[in-house]
Amino acid sequence: MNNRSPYIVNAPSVSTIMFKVLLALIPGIALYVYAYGFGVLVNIFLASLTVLLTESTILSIRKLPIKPFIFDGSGLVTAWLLALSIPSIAPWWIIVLGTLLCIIFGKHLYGGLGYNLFNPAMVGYAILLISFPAFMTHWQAPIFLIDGHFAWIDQIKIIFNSQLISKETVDAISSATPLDYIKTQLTLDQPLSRIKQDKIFGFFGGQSLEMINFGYLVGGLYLLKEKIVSWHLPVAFLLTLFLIGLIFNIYQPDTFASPLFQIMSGGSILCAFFIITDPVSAPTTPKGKIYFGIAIALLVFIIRIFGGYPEGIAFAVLFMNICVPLIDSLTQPRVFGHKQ
Amino acid sequence: MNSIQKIALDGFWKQNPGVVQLLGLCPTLAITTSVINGLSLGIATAIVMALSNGSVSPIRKFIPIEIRVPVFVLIIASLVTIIDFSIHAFIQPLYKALGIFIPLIVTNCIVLARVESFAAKNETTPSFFDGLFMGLGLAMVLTLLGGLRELFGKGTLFSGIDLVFGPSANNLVIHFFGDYHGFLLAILPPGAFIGLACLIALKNRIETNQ
Amino acid sequence: MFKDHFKKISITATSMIIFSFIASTALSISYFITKSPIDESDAKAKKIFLNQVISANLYDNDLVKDTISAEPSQLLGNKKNIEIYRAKIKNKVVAVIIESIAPDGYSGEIKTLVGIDHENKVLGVRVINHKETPGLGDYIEIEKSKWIKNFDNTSLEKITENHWAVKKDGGEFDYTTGATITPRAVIKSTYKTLLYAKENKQRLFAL
Amino acid sequence: MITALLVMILLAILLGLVLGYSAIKFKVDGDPMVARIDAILPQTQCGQCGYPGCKPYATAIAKGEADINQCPPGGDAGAKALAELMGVEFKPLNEEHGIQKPKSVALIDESTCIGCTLCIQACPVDAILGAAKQMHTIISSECTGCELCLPPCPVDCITMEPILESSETWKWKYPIYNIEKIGKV
Amino acid sequence: MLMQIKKIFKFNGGVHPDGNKAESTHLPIARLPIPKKLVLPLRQHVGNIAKLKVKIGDHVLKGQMIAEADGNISASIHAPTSGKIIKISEEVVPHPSGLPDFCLTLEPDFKDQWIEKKSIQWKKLDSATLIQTLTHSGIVGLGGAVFPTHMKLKINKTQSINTLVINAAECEPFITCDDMLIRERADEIIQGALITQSILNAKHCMIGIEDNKIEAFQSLTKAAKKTSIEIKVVPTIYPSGDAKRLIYLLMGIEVPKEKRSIDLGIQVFNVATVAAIYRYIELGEPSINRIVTVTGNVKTPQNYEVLFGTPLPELIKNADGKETKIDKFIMGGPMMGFDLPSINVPVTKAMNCVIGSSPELFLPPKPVMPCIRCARCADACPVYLQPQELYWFSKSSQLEKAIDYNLFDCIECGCCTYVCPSNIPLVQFYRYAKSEIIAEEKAKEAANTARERNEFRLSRIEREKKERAERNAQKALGAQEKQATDEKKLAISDAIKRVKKNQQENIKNKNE
Repeated sequence: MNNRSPYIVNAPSVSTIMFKVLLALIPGIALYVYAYGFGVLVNIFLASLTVLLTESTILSIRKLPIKPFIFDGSGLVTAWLLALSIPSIAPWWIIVLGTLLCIIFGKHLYGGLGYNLFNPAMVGYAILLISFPAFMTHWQAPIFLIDGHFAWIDQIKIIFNSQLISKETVDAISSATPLDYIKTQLTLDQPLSRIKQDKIFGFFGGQSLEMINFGYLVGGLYLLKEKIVSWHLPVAFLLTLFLIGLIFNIYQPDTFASPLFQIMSGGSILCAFFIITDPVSAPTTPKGKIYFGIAIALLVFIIRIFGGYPEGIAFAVLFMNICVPLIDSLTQPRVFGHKQ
Repeated sequence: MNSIQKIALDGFWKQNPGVVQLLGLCPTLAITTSVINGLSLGIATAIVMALSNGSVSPIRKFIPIEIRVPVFVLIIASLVTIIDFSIHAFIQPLYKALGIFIPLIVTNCIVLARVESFAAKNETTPSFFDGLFMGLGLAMVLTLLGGLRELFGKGTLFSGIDLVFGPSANNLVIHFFGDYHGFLLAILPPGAFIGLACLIALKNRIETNQ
Repeated sequence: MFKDHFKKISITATSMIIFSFIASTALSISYFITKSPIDESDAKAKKIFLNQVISANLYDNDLVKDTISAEPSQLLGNKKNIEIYRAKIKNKVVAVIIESIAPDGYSGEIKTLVGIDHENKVLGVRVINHKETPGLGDYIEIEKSKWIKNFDNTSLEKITENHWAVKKDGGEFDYTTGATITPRAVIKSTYKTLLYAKENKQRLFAL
Repeated sequence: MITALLVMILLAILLGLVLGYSAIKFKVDGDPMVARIDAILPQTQCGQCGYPGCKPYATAIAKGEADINQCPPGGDAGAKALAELMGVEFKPLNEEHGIQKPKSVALIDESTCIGCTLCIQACPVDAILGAAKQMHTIISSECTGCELCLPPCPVDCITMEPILESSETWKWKYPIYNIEKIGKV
Repeated sequence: MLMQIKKIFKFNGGVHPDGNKAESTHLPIARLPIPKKLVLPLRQHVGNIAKLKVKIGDHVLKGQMIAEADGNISASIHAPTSGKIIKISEEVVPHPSGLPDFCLTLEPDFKDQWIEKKSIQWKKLDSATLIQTLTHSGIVGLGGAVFPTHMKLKINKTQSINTLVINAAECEPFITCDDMLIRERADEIIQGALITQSILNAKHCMIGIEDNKIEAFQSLTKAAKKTSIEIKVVPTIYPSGDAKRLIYLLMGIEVPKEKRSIDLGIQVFNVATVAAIYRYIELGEPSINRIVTVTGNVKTPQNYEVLFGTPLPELIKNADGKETKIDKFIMGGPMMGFDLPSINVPVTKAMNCVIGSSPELFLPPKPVMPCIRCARCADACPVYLQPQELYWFSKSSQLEKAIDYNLFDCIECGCCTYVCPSNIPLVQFYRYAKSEIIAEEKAKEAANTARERNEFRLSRIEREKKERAERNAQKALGAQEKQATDEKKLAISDAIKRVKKNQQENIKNKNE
């Protein structure tokens, strides 16, 4: 007998939620293409294809129904996030391998959708960064900063066959990211004010990068409006990052960049609205979400300033993912009728 | 099945310290960056285990129960120190490669665990073989894991063999891929965890299929 | 009652003593047996390492034992006295090996050995230890890349001050894309070591 | 060399004294383990495990004389709980000791009973009422379903009746739905 | 909209399902004719099953007690009309288990002859007497909880009741029986409330009503004009009709865990219950009927005044049920109700609503996806639980953890399932875990009793053995004379030994 009360429901389905997340990524991606060319689209395409193939293979091995789990869209969200996190001129096998690792190690080894302890996209990103640091820190410069002629076919060539391209061509279209550049230049004892006069810097963060981050911000606000993410995580994360940036900036303005720079460069906005808000690997309690956001922001800042890599979001998120069960159990809200 | 065979089966498969008891994780994870490293430390551990089990068992009845652990540790520590001296003296390059992990065999749970759970209760011969086979079981896992990590991480096998057999052995190193980018994760500590997990999964898979 | 306890405690204490005595004896014996092989092999290992910086056919003395001490110096980056190895032919100093510290690697200090001959020419540079990001900054190790051999045969005369830098900064030295901090640090410290050798030439190459 | 030896011996004396003293001082009396094992056992007192009751079986487990999978009424679930408590690996029920049956109570066919009192002597929980030459009856709420009263009965008037689900003992069932393989542990 | 009188305290979560109430409110309450037979379950309340007072063949009058409350937590059953008892048997009752329970079958004689009705002069009697009288009224909580009403009126000497809350919130979709009752019989409710207030000796009385019941509010206000009863409007949010939620909405007081509202001087009664109290005290009519909403896939959704025991098909026939479209009937609302095991069940005291369900009305459940921990359920939970954690523990049968996460605070309101994107039947898992825990506790208790009894037996045997040994020793002194008897004894002890041996062998045989 099917004693299934309540008989009525009113909830968006998992796939609706996931596809809204994908929709929210589109402004950011559009600006990305505008500023950097088609490389990122190639990566997104490769990642999506890999996800669909890998996931259906694994699902059939696990003897689970393929259709509902493919169309839940969670795999695509992972794939897109990873594609947006890696350099757009990384060789094609980087994104394919990364997506494979995301789906196998980040997701299905833990039991698939809903069971993964870690954010799958960040698992893939961290493995790639650790394993292939040279490729993974090798970023393309915005189109309008590239001297001479930039042909988008060059981008595709680099992605698909790096050996055909001379080192000079690669050097010509690549540049350091603002975070990396600051870190590098600071070792040459240059004051920040001079470093920031470089052409790669924009108004808040990196030239073009800040524009893309603005695109992500628009998408993030859409998710907030649609109640797909709760305000706790992004607000806690961005506010903490801003405050700690502000404190250090006031303390030593020539060494520590402005708080707005911290927020508008690297992957801060993407992280705030799309990465740490992955419900499966984030805390569920309101208080827990706030602590989670704060802790990640602090870790990101520490890794950016003192760590061995220019950007620390992946490590910060993965580290805090481990703490989620603890955070959740320590931040249980007071149940109705229980003592304060 | 006679008892020595049973002990061997326990050591290599059923109660394998590396993938079943999960003892001795510190060297398992830290040293297995290549086949040679894994194998050498594994053999060193096996020798220590065989000797410590073999020497504790005959005197087990003379050790007062309340100080058995300190005495066991004392015996193990002495054996390890002697082996440490020997490797340092006669296979210096290997000593450099294994570094701190030789003295750390002392704190390796697997040694004390076998002494406490087997040698303290059994006759000398089986105890000796228990230590030996448990140690070799661990050495097997260390070698496998080292092989996995070396293969994925560097695309080679038996690199560093010259540390043991001298520079002339260098042509024994097997290179699998011409132009391999290297998969650093496998060599770095996280790779050890993932590799070990894969071995354990493999073992469980074989067991459930039987 | 008290007697029983005393007996028990003294039994444990005595057996403890006996076991430690046996263990100590075993240890001392093996110590004495292995002492001289250990010293020998240590020296041999050190020599092999030093020979990477100055090849063995360039000298005829016992390099490992022929050292002079150097005070802390800005140029070497050392904070304690260090030893400088001297290579001699027929009792004449032909080259020195100086340990140099580059304080400004990506993740902390990089320690190198720099071999310099009496004409102030670099014979070889090797990295002793560093904490650079694996896969990114660790190509300064000879096992990973031949980059460090770029320093062979360089000197203050051959490369002017401004060219002791990576190509990106307008210098002579190549580097791997993406990671410039590490080579910068090594180049700078090698350069400073050369300066040190030049300034202290009298002392280093005196008999 | 001498210093090394001296240090070792001094250390040995010190450790020996401290350890010898603490062995006397902190000696643990009794075995709380037996009570904890006994709490898991179903208390049917049926003796199928080979021991004369649940407590003796618990004692045997605590001493390591008996295995954890000898209790049919406790079933696999009981063996699992014991395995967890003892920190050993779970083993399925040893069928030498019987199989798990649905929970039942004994019922005396009052027309056949001759009042011999043999079943009263066999009942481990005094759940049978009656006196010599009088008809006996079972307090079914106290009956553990151990079946010990069956063999002594000379006229075979006792039967085991499984407890059927009634509106009082009814439970909500484990929900099983499609897609996810729920219920597969 | 209605005037807001005082501040309302909003609880966490809650949901706003479509009311679907208009369908069944455009027709007045209809009275169902007496059916051909009435099936009366003896357990229509929480607590002990009622004790039979009649036998087959007895002729009973309307309102005559046919089964008496057994103990305090129990309620009597009265004959809904006059007629003959024809059967005492196990019949399927409206319960989620679908298991049969003891029922009386009454064949009406269609004379509908009342037993002598006695009204009670409640103003002249003290509370204790009134409560004693109410024990025989058969009145139970008609909101659905069916807890015997006289028990809720009993209070300790030390307690004093400050506020009587009358629950008119009726937040479940589809159900309108209370709404219609208020609209048509507001006077009875107000009178009942006054009686209840006086029994409880409560200082205040307030009625909480949702702001979507405008007509009901108006008729209540009219009826309560000359009384001190305060009528408070609460926002329409599910589950505002839950007693503890309603108390919070009205007064901002959280009833602490493991305490009842009565401990805080607050008692809550459903409107229909106080109306029943009024009818019993003032008119002498015991609890024999109730208002039932018949809605969903029936032609004329409407509220009916139905005699207890009326077979459901009679009721559906009157609502012109189109049975082709209906695949099953649901008792209660769509949030907390359950599938009736069969249409052939009687109307009971708990039945406030029957919904003719069809796959179009309530869509078949969508495929269950894994929980993605989105915590929408936690946002919707009116108790502020963490449903996703409880689900995890219930699903994996980690019952102790579930208790730690306050499983037993769950009121099974269904808000979590209502908002779950993965379509997980969360409440079902909680029900499973709860009944599993309760069963385990019962088993544990039984095991403890068995252990004690076994230990007692062993010590008795030990004692007897000792006594016998002592006796034997004494007898041995003057033994020679009684050799003959000794021989007899020997024979007996031999016999006992044989029996024991037999036993052991039997055990051994069984083990082998």
